[in-house]
Amino acid sequence: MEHQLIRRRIARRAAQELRDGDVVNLGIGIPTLVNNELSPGVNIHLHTENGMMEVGPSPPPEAADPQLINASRQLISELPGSSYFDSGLSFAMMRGGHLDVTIIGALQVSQRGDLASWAVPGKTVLGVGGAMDLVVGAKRVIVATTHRTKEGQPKLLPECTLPLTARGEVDVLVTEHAVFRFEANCMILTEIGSHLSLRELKAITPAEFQVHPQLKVVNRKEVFQ
Amino acid sequence: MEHQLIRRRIARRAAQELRDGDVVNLGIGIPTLVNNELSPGVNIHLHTENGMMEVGPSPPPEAADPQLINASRQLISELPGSSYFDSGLSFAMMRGGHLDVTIIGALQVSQRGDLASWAVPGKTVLGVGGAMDLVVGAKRVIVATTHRTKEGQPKLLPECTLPLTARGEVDVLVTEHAVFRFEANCMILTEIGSHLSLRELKAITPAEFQVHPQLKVVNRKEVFQ
Amino acid sequence: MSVQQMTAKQAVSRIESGATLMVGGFGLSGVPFKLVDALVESDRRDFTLISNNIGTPGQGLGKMLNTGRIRKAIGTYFTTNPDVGEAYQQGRLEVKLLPQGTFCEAIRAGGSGIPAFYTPTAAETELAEGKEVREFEGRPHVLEKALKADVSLVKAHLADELGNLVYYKTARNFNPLMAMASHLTIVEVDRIVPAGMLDPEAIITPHPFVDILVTE
Amino acid sequence: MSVQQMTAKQAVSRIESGATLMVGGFGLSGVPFKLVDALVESDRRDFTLISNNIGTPGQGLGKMLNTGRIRKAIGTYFTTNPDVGEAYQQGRLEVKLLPQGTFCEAIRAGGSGIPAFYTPTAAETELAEGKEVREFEGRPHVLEKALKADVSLVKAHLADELGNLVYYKTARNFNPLMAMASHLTIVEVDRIVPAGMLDPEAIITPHPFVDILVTE
Repeated sequence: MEHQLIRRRIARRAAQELRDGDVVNLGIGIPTLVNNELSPGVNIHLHTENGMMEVGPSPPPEAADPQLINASRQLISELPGSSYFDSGLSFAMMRGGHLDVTIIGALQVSQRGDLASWAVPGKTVLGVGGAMDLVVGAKRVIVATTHRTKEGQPKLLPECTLPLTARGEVDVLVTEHAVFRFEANCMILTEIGSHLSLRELKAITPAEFQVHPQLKVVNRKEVFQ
Repeated sequence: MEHQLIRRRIARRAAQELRDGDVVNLGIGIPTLVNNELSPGVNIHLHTENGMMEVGPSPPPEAADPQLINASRQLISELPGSSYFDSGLSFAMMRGGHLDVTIIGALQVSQRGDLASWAVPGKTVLGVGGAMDLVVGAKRVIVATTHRTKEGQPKLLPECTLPLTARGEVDVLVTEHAVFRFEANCMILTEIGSHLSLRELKAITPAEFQVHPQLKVVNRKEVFQ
Repeated sequence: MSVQQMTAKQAVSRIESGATLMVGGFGLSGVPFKLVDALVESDRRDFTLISNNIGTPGQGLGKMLNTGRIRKAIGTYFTTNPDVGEAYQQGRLEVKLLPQGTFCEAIRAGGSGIPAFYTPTAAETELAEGKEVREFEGRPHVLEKALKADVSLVKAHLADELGNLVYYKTARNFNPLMAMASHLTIVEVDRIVPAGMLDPEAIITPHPFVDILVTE
Repeated sequence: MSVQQMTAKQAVSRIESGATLMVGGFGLSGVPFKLVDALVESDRRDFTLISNNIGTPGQGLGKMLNTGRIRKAIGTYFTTNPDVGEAYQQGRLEVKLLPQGTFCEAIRAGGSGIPAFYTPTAAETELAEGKEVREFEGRPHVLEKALKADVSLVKAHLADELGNLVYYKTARNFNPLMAMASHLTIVEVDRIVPAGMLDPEAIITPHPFVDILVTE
């Protein structure tokens, strides 16, 4: 499926933002794919906000333990060096700035780095979870999202129209078409896929952004694959 | 020594306030003696604010461990069911109302139940420790103190003149001469030693107190011994 | 006070209708199912529930919802049970949503004698509406009040006879926090062991937080 | 970031003069003596020290006091070392006293992204002078600010290679809190074991709080 491939490409590009040894929390959606797309030589420490460090991969069915899950309620496993803690310490770790990176999905991102990721339009909003704490607390916030919604609506906007998760906290934004960085609430294009022109990118990006003087043009097949 | 005997008598009377199963923190001074004066059938759970429940007795010298101490920096031991925790949880336990009783010493107690216990007159005050949290947090605050200072100055006063530990938190006050209870910030004499008259007690007690209609007169030799 | 041991049925009989309840668990991990079932079988109702989520349809706290016991729910993520949305839409259920870190911290505060604290989380968002905001270090922070309850229903793995608790993997989650934050803490455990059998260094909830142990 | 292993001398070379330091320990239990000694042997000075007490004369932090390294001390109980009183009287040492529970909570807050909180402790006493007071549940509460540091010197018992920590009996005290609350956390341990050797349920400080391990 083209859609699945795009999601994987976004995850792989987001994974390239990670450094060896980073303590990382991966949000629901595309971010959960990041762990399978790590660059060679990059080992990360996975945190799950329901109270565990060193999250291991999904176990084989015979070893699955329904009490051992990640924040997406997926079955996980222990690794050497895993630790368990209560949700209070887990969020203290997040809010206190002890996570190096969170990779999180988005409904909308504004040009000043605001994130809207929890309240779906037209639905009663009955869930916020841990996203607000993650985004406020992690040292680096990487948003990994498709450039537009499934319906083709833009997600990168001058202002978010959906309820905010946090204001001005996004550091890096990775889509299937481009990579943006935020500095002093300015959105800067640092990387663009060779499959589209800057003009084409601007046409699908209502957010106003600057173009980095060393803009990288990358072959989507190579880098985003 | 008469002084030591008085301290032990006060500790024994304070111990009679404890109920089987109480979770108790014993302050420095006379309160530390309480654990040796428990009534038969009364087993208490001892908390020390430097992070341990079920504090055991001083170990024999060959088993002493300098890392295992109570808040008075005395060597202690483990019991079955002992647990260790950090100082944060220890004070959360205190301030959050999870201790049944604290027995604490006093420099002064006022007739409305204020306690002054940390700032010694004429000295630079460089230590407060955990007393304020104990007195604010414990469900019952029992003060165990000599009726007057070594120099014969009264300790039970209309108002404390020394810096306060907490205002209006004392529930029971035990001295070598009497027992007082505090209700709605009123000081009530409930027990008096048979070795002195009410008039004699009032003469050494500047604090104004009511006399309980069922005032108990107890033989100091029997009850306070 | 020393802990008491009793059946789930006896334990939940201590809970009154109209009580504020904390119930541990994240998803279906670390939920005290026996206590919840016993409560569903009782005639108690009209609860204010403090729990991260409300189970899934017909499972765990979902049963309490479906039998109309919950008047108000305070939590972070009710999306996993569509029955919650339905009850909310029909006006059968009041919902108060908190960010999960604020939810945890408010419960810890409730158990720790801290009535209120400031957090950067949710500042300048909808969830801060109507709340006091104050700047610290140049950043807006929201004043959040402690959460306390009449009764906590907690799931632990092992208890010793004194009531000291250890938990099991990610089933720990909110349970140790909730064990601190109510007047009556009822703990469902897999097994009770003699005092001295748990490693004193590994006890997560010391017994002064615990009132009742239930195994059955 | 992954933890680094180095000697005490190398570790303290990361500390700059004028830094704010947290140092664990209650009395002489749980003090990172090797780190303190290495710091005394260095040329660093002018520290703001956050520690419950300042050792005893010539022992532990007492050495730092006697060699004139401490400019200001924030803690709860300096009475056990008469040298502190002398330094204070002579104007060589600034002292800020906090109730011990407030001290703990402020450090935990500092490590947890909570800039300030309200506590009933010290309300209507001298130690609340100059602080904001506010009523909650009809009782006055004091607004207390978080404590944070540039560097924490922590004593743990065992670490695994990842930096996960367990402590030893009452030597735990303030150490896990301080491990959370600074930019650089240096931990003196008795021994480093391979990853997987510590019980995941019994790890007190997970490795994201830890930067440097020192054994020597």
